[in-house]
Amino acid sequence: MSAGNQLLTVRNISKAFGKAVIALADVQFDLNRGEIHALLGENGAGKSTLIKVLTGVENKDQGIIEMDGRQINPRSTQEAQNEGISTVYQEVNLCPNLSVAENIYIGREPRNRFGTINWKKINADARELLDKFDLHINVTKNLDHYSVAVQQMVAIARASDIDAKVLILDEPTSSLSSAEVDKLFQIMRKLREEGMGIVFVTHFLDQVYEVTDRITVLRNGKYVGTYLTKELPRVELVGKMIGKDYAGLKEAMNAKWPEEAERQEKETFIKLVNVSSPGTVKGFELTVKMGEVLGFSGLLGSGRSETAKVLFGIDPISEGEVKVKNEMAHLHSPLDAIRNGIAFCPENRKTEGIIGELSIWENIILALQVKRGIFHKISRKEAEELAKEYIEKLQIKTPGTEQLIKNLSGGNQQKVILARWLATDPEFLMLDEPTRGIDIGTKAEIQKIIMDLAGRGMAVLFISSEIDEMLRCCTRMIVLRDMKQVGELNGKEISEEAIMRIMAGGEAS
Amino acid sequence: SSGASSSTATTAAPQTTAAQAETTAKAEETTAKASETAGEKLVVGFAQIGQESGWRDAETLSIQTYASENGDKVELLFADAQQKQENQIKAIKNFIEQGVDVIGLAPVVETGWDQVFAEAKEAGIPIILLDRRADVGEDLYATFIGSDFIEEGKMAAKEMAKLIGENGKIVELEGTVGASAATDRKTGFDDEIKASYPGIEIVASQTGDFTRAQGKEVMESFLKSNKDIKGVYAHNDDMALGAIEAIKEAGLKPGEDIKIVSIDGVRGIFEAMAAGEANCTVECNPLLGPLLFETAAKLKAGQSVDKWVKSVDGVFTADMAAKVLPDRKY
Amino acid sequence: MEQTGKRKRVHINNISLVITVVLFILMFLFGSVKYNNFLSLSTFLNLFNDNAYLMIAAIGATFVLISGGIDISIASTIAFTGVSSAFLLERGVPAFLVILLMLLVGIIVGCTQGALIHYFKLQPFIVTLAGQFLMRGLCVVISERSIPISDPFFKTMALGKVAVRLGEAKAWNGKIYYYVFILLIVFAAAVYTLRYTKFGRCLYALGGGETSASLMGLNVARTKIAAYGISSFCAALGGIVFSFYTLAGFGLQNLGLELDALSSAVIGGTLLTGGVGTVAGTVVGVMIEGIIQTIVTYQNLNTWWTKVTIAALLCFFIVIQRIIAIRAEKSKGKNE
Amino acid sequence: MRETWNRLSEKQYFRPLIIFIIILLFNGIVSKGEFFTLSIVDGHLYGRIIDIVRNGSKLMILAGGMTMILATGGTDISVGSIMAISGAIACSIVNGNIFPSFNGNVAAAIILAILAGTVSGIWNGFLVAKIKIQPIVATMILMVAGRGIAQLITRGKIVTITSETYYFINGGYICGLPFPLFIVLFLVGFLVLFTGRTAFGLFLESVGCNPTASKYVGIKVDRMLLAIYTLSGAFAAVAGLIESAGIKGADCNNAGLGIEMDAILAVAIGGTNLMGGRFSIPASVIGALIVQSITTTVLALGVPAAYIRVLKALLIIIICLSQSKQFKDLVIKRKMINRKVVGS
Ligand SMILES: Nc1ncnc2c1ncn2[C@@H]1O[C@H](COP(=O)(O)OP(=O)(O)OP(=O)(O)O)[C@@H](O)[C@H]1O
Ligand SMILES: Nc1ncnc2c1ncn2[C@@H]1O[C@H](COP(=O)(O)OP(=O)(O)OP(=O)(O)O)[C@@H](O)[C@H]1O
Ligand SMILES: [Mg+2]
Ligand SMILES: [Mg+2]
Repeated sequence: MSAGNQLLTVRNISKAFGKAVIALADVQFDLNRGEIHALLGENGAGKSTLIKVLTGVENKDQGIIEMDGRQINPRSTQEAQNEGISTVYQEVNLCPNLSVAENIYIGREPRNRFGTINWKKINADARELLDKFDLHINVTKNLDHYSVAVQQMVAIARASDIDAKVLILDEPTSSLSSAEVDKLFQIMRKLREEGMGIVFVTHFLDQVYEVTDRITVLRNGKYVGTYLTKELPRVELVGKMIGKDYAGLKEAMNAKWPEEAERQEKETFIKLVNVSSPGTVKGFELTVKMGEVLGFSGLLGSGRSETAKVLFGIDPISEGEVKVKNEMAHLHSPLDAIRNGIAFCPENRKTEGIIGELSIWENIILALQVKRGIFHKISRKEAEELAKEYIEKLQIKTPGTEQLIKNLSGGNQQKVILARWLATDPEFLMLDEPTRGIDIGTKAEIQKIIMDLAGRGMAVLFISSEIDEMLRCCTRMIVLRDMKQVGELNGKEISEEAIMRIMAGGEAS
Repeated sequence: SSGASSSTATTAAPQTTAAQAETTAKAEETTAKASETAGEKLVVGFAQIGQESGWRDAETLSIQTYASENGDKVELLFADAQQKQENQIKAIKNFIEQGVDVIGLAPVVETGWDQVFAEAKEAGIPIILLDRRADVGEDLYATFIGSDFIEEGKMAAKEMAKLIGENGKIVELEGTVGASAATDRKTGFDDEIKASYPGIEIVASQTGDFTRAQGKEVMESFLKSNKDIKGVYAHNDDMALGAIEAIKEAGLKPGEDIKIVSIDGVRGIFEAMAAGEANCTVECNPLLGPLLFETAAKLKAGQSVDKWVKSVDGVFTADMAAKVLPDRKY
Repeated sequence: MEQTGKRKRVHINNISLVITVVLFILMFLFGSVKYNNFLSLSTFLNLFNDNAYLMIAAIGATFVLISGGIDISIASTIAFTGVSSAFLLERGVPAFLVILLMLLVGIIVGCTQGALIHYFKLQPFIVTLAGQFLMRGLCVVISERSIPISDPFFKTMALGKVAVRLGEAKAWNGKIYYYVFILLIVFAAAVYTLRYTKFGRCLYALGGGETSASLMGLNVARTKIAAYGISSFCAALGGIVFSFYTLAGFGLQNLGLELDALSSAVIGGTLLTGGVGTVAGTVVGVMIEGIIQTIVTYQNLNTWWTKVTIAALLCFFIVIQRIIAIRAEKSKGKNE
Repeated sequence: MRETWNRLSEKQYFRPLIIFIIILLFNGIVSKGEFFTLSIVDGHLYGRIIDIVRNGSKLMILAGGMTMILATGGTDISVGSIMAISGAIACSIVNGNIFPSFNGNVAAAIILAILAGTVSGIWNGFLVAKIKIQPIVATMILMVAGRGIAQLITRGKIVTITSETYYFINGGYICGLPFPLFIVLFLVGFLVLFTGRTAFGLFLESVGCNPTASKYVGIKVDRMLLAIYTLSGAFAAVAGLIESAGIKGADCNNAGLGIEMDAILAVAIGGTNLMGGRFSIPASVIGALIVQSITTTVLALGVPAAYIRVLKALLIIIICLSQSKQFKDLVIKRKMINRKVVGS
């Protein structure tokens, strides 16, 4: 590595939040021109914090940042941008009340001759830019019309279009499906060719090996090392990330359903007949049985999340009927659904999941408290116990139960939301992208939990853009397209090709 | 706009003092005549300030009652501006739009009427100011009916001096800061005390916003920071009523230990005076309805009226209270 | 395909404004049918003549509302400007200097409030409440009495008007006072700023989410402080227009006007949570409050019915508007 | 000892409490102790502290209800008008002007007045929760209408009443302490218990932080809103009773005029974020005491009437700045720089 090629160097960065949390301790990092550099580590390892410190969102306690050999000290994203660092943060940080096009160009709007904003050009440019990502959406619509995945693509498009020397992507792929990821990689490679340095955070090791040149690993806020991707075998990488042997994890990751998966027919938990909801699903038929893990797959915007929302009483059912355990059920509100034993872990963690200003324990007990009713307050002691139990079970990294959830790392927030629903002890658990942003170790853990629960008779609906994960867990798979069911696969029939075939061709099984 | 340029000049205080209220009967004759000549009803648009006090309500009631009792001769268009000059201006504009014969106005503020008065003048509609003055050129309005706040303050000062024997400490409860009634009643009172009664000292003066609740709260504070207060002067009766409560709570006797003088003459203070808890009120007569319509009729008939039609005010003391109480209309 | 999508957006984005305008027209018609002399050009033009200052101030307040804040100091700023310009004019300071000075004071007051809110993370409501007390307090400190203005320039602006004749009948005649043109300029400038400048768009982004806006690299501090600056500036300008209107300065003027401005903005489709709103909506909102006031005056009510009627009309209006909007949102979902 | 101190200092009401104490001490020093003197007059305690408590009782009650509403990110600016309605109804009944069948029954008056407040609250809640009108505008409707309604009840007059029983609501004493204090303790105690002992408080904070997520965990946001606006209305009615009992009559024009701003101010000084989220009712109540004591201070200092507002504005800013973390950081930094300069 020639020193002249160095674009960004970071030395001895430390950052603590209060006394209890040392997010970064003496971390170093360097980025070359024309490379894609993976920044890896478990949930809460300090990746996002490092990025925030680099871009001036958080003040560092100590350390030096150099750009092109010149010391910089950005105090806001704006200053970082001026220094040539463009960033996509972990949580989608765009303005839902503005149009897609505007979100891409705000702050650097093209002007016309009179110095006023050229809206025609903005829209045209945005359309062109998103075409490159194969995203054909109406750019004049407000951003909040679209799902997280689309929003994430928009954020990436925005950052990649900013004229910068360094592009930082903090878990950009966490809710993208493989097609979109491929598109993203194409673009990243192109930018690399143009000499840009890219920092890439992800929990998907496949992706690391697919695009990155070098890897820096953090663990518990400490610098572990920097390696050439080619020279670091996967097993070793994981070892460095989790700080212990890979073998056990491997076992967990490969957990499969026990062979007698020829499991006997169980009773039906919920049955939808010809259910429609205004503006979303139409004429939906679905049966979910106890003890099965049902997967929904489909492309972006195919209606997976929408269907789950209808099932949970968030979107109103205008037609059709729902039976829970063979009895008519009226799912007018989430409370009805919860009372019927349904739980739903929504896909948009920031807006639909976390209650940011509340502590971890409050976030965990919230759904259970709702289920029990307002007058049966969960005692502080019980809450504490519950919280501790799940912190341990899901390995939530936090200094204590009192920590505000907004101060947790993204992956850990996701775990808290998961804990919230597991705590309600549901009969039917709906998980929309539950592993979004979760590290491999915990992911395996969650898979195990899901299978475990299903094994004990719980019905699970699993929605994930990560097909591998779905293949591993699901006992049945329903493929959606345009808010409609277009195919169903059972047990052994489930395979990537089969799903792809249905998604593409519409050949129902 | 030449007329308005003289607006800063002092408004001449007309000398005429006619006890108009007594001539109501005559006025009604005039009204009748006027409507005969025109062959139609006398239409008066009246823009009232709002309902900030019992006094104001009494005035409103007097106007409305007169109009409804004489429904065959007069028609009243009434607008409540809710203490906003803007609303009054809007109301006057609407009256002009509707083509009333005469506009009556109790201005919220003294200033700011040039534009709309000019519009009324253009439309040939005379304006009668009621109970408060407007700071405009004399050519822009027809007449002012009402009393003089400064004079009221002076009268109150004299009464206070009589009550406490021309020396001792007194406190003053001011009206809403900036309101002309408050400013003038303070000026009148303070000047008179300073000029004529060197033995009296105003030890504290604070706003009670013309309300009972605040009057009480402020008096509570006065009682604690000042020992041996001899008298309270309140810019209106409501504050005085509040002060009475505060005095009682302090274990003192209002009306005896501490003398109470206020202005307006609402029913509540007469009751208090009858009970010996208040001493004196300077009445500011709100029953201006008849006078208003009678003047309006004159104006419509093209007769000349004085620039200042004084209403009859009077001083009521505790010994008169019980006698007049049954006749009090407001 | 693209085309239809675009047209639909225009339609849907402005639906609340459209509803508001339609309801305004209905109210106007209602008044015209019910009352004699109501239907006339001057009734309509007087909405502007009499509310110009409020519209200007409300336009300014809309900026703050869009940014996700709130400004309840505008009414006192109007009063303060009125009093201090009258005070200065009385002492012979030239009119243009007074106006300039007042606008400057407006900007300074606004920016100070904005800076306190931004840098010390104080709550906008409280800071502007303190601002409200302060400005009102200063009014009476300057003068407890109302001060008349006799400056020739102010007089010209106050009394000068353009006659508008659209026909022979009296109903087709009306007039526009000169100062209404200030409103037009402010309105045009505000529309331009919000729609076609970087600052305007930053304002919306800020209202959409402060963290997001700052993470997108927008200058939150400047935008926020400027928003309050503009609000107070407009209030100061509104104050000057108000002193044209009344030719006086008085400290108790316009009590509670901030609520009128706020509610006008909300009626016009601004969300108090920030990020959504237009100045056109705000202006229509003020017109609606104006027409309600006019109807109430024509109705010739007993005093204590006045407030109830105003509230009832307001309530009727807002509820109808909301119900139609909810319907529209639902059917929008269906059509797609 | 140290630990209790630490735990105490973490509470939301800690800072407001300190500020309140400072204000009291300031007054005590300026008045050379007169401020704290308590004497016994007619068998009850008498002094400025008692005044603060009694005059502040309305505000404390309102602040209690308002806190919950602000915690959800809403506002209720109709409380002043509801006070007017409640006072008007109660006094008119005691006076026999309306419902003559009740024969001036004080109990009936109180019950009906509170009922009216509750209905007003339900109306507000309905507009906010069901029709989804923005709170400030929704409650503005009643703010404007309320005074009109109150005037309709009293026919626009100030209704003066004579009823020792009714006077007791404001002027009464139990064990030498003013009766309003007990009302405050009862109502605020109820709120504190209700929000603390049930999950209501947790749900409120949740709704205030993130309404969408709260809906997704099954909280009935609409019902919560309806409940708190109703409570606020009922509380305002009680405050209205206290006010009218204090002036021995119903003054529809002025009862509770502008008190909504003071209530919001009290909550903000108590440290609750007006945009919603964490709240503390005790802190708001102390905030109310602070607001009241500012008035008392201004009166005790004998500030000329014209300067009151200016002084209040400055005090508010100072109090808020003293609670701002950013401001403290700035001051500390300054001090350190100064020290360095001095040191070198
Ligand atoms: N504002 C904050 N206050 C307190 N602790 C914080 C704050 N922000 C981050 N932390 C803590 O710092 C640690 C590092 O967090 P960070 O977000 O950098 O993790 P990460 O590596 O990005 O994890 P993930 O993969 O889950 O996104 C975590 O333990 C987190 O709880
Ligand atoms: N081309 C598109 N790509 C993505 N989303 C789209 C597209 N067109 C429309 N949408 C909108 O995005 C929303 C996403 O729906 P939903 O969340 O149910 O999809 P999903 O299958 O869960 O996909 P995702 O992976 O995006 O979560 C829908 O409301 C849809 O209208
Ligand atoms: Mg992270
Ligand atoms: Mg989805």
